[in-house]
Amino acid sequence: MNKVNVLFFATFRTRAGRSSMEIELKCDTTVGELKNLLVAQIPALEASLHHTLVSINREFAFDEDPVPEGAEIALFPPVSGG
Amino acid sequence: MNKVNVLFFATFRTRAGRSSMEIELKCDTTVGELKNLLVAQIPALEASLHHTLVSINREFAFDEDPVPEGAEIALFPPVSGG
Amino acid sequence: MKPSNFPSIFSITEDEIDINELVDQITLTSTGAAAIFTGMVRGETSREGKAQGINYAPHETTYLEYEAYKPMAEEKMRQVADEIRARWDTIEGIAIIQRIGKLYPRTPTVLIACTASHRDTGVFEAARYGIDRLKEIVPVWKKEFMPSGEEWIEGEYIPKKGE
Amino acid sequence: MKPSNFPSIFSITEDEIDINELVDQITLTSTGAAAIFTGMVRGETSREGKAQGINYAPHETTYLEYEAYKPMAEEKMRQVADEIRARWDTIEGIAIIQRIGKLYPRTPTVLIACTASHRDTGVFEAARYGIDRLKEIVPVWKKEFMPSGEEWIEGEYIPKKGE
Repeated sequence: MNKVNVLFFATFRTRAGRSSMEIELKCDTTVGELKNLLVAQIPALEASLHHTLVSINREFAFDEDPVPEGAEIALFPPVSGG
Repeated sequence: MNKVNVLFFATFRTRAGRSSMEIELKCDTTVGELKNLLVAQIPALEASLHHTLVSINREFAFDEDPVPEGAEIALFPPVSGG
Repeated sequence: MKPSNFPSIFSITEDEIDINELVDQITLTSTGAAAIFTGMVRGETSREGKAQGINYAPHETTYLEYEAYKPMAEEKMRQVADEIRARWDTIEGIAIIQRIGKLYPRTPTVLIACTASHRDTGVFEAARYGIDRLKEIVPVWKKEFMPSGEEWIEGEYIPKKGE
Repeated sequence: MKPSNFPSIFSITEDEIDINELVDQITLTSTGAAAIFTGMVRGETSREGKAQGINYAPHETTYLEYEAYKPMAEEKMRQVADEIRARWDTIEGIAIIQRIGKLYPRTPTVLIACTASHRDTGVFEAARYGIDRLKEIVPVWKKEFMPSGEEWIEGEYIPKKGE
């Protein structure tokens, strides 16, 4: 098993009602599969998922990418700084 | 007669050995004629004159322009601020 | 002689942005020019337009609240700086600062400053590139508070693999 | 709603240039972007080049001494600002500052800042235009003091009628 920490920012934090959670993943889980697992646990996230950015260890990640062991994952909308 | 004040800046101040002088001009003297009068009084100015900027009452002026009564004249090299 | 290590400053901060201090920190003895961009909170938006994928109409803003994924944001700022140096090898110092928290109209929220020996080295273009890229890849978000309510502002840029 | 009188600041000064303060003075509630240029005294010039008509080789500068024809310089700064506003009607505030006196390497000597509602309004181009024009028509001169001696720097631009 692979225990990872998932951070939520902006609308994702609001929808999830929290700023982070730990989740246990099977080995070789991909980012796409992780997103589905998160929606299963927190249905409010679904509305945001079509426009989600995901990072793994502070680099942008994509649905087909595997989630490495102990990774720091983050979910957030397209950025709006400046 | 037309008494005007002539200001010198940068290399012109150095060459003239002063930062200003008063000079009496005949009416209808032009900027070009004024330059010649100044060189006659201060020969050291001659070396600079091929590359002189002249202002009359704080606007750029040219050899054919007449010098108005009581004008504030300045002679200086191309600017190098910044 | 140019030093081999040019200064780079990246910061997500709640503190006021001190432009004098930041420019001083990226000024070397070989520096003759700095191009600086700062963005402020607009209290009144009068133009119809589109920014970061959001269509907007004229409106008032009471304040903005910024949040950041700080460690990733600072790493992405470093990436923006690396991209600038790869495009303009004339750039000497770079400072990239994003202020976060509750920020009121007229307050500077972001700064990009680039220095170089001369002004014709791409230093203006580098600063412009820096703010454009910050708004694409640096994980910072803002929520707008208006007399009529509040709204998260979302961008539209989707980073590509390796960005 | 944009105010009809946008702020313009012009100054020839012996005082330190306070970028924070100047940007604040040209920031309105409708302002969202500022592009700022500052120039500094270079202590080491490594590039072969030509600036303002002077060919230069790598050399060291101990300090520069600036002088200005102050009343005309401030009027010409106003003209530069008017030219900027004529070209970019989006510009809100403009500050143009030239510091004079004896100035050492790393010291900011000049500042041009332009503000606008958004960064895509020409605000970068306006600041660039401002420093280019200042170096053409604003009557300020500098004398360079080097280990090897001193030299007046002369520009090469000859203003045309009406400039």
